[in-house]
Amino acid sequence: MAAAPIRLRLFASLREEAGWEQQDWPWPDQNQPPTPEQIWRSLGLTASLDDLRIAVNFEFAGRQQPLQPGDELAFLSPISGG
Amino acid sequence: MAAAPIRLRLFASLREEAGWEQQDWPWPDQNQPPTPEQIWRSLGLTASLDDLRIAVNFEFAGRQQPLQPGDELAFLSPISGG
Amino acid sequence: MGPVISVQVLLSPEPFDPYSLLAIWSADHPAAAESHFIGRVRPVTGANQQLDALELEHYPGMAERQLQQLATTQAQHHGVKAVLVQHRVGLITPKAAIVLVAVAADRRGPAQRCCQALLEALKHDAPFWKREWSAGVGTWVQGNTPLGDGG
Amino acid sequence: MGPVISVQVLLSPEPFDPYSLLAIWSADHPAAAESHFIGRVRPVTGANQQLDALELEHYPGMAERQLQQLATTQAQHHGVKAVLVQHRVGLITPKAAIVLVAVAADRRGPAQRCCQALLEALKHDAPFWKREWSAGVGTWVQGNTPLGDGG
Repeated sequence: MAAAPIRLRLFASLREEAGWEQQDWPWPDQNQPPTPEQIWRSLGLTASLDDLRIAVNFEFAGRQQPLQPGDELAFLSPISGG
Repeated sequence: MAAAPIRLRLFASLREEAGWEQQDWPWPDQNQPPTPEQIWRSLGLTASLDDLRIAVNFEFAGRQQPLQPGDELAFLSPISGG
Repeated sequence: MGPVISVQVLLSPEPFDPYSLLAIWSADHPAAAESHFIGRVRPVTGANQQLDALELEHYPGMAERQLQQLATTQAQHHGVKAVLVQHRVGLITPKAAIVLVAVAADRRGPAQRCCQALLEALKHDAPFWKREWSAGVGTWVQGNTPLGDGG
Repeated sequence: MGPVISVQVLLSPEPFDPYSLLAIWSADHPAAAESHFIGRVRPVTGANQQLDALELEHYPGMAERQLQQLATTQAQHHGVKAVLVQHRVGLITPKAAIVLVAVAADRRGPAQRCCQALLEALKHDAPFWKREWSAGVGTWVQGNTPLGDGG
């Protein structure tokens, strides 16, 4: 049975630049679990990861955090809350 | 015509220690106008002027401020507002 | 001349409801940032006895004037648009509001800093004296409660 | 275990009245010191155009969770008794309240510091994004407004 894909999510300006809101990223056929940085590179978007924050399963995470099948991974442009 | 007396006022613990709330201090027969410090000394109260603040006509004032006939002079124990 | 600042200061022997005062004041002074502080009577004395009432004595004439001056000075210093101060005097029951300070400004920083500075100013420079009543005995409070260290 | 802290956090697409929320919350959490902050929509954009509406996008699931975590962390750090956060999402008209932060504590210092720190935390660490709508054009706001220098 194939491992569950990773659910990718984008918001606000990043979503509009990319032209998509969410997509499933198939769990790769490799020895090491993928990292947010690896996935970001594979997406081919213009924004630099240095300007973004990463959330894994609704919590902030580092760009090298090993992902698990079925994780929800979000790339977040700078926050402007409150 | 005699100059108007100085109106003295005390509040809170200071009033209770002194046993009076206000009194008129007759304008003195001297060349220099009296100062709050001079008047405080003449009252013979136990509190030290170092622990008090002085108000003349509803404004904080220094202990050497020359007084005018008819001034209202208050000695204020430490404030505990708000 | 600087911009017009609204400074509204009231002393009152009657209980007040901070939230309805704030609602009315805010409607008159719409701003992007509002900072408030409400101080209430603690139910225990400084000596940890049950408090029956807090008595707040003031110097009539000077207290109003000082509050107005302190509020105006802080409002100008921090560049805010409006300040509201409501202060109880007389006998106050436990948990009732003693003081309300509200500041309206264009930015959160000035609103917060002005509210904080004005509260400190009126605690130290407005002629009020507190007496705690407990079991029929009144005790004058010496100075202010500390700001508190948090944590 | 530390003392029980009440942390109440709500996201809502509906307008809210800060003062009636505060009145209800305060009755449930009586305290000697209450500090509040209300942030409202400015009537002009960052580019000084008339603002028709502010759109506030959030990351559902993460935003609620982050607000709760930030509020709990700050409440524990500052040793306060209760925290209330109400935050709008969606389209918001000028002058309407976006955010309300309220803190109840035993002392004014912790109440004020916690309110201020929590506001900064949620401005920087809760997943919200603002878009200004003016003359039919929407512009994403890059980062937060500065705290402001006052004066």
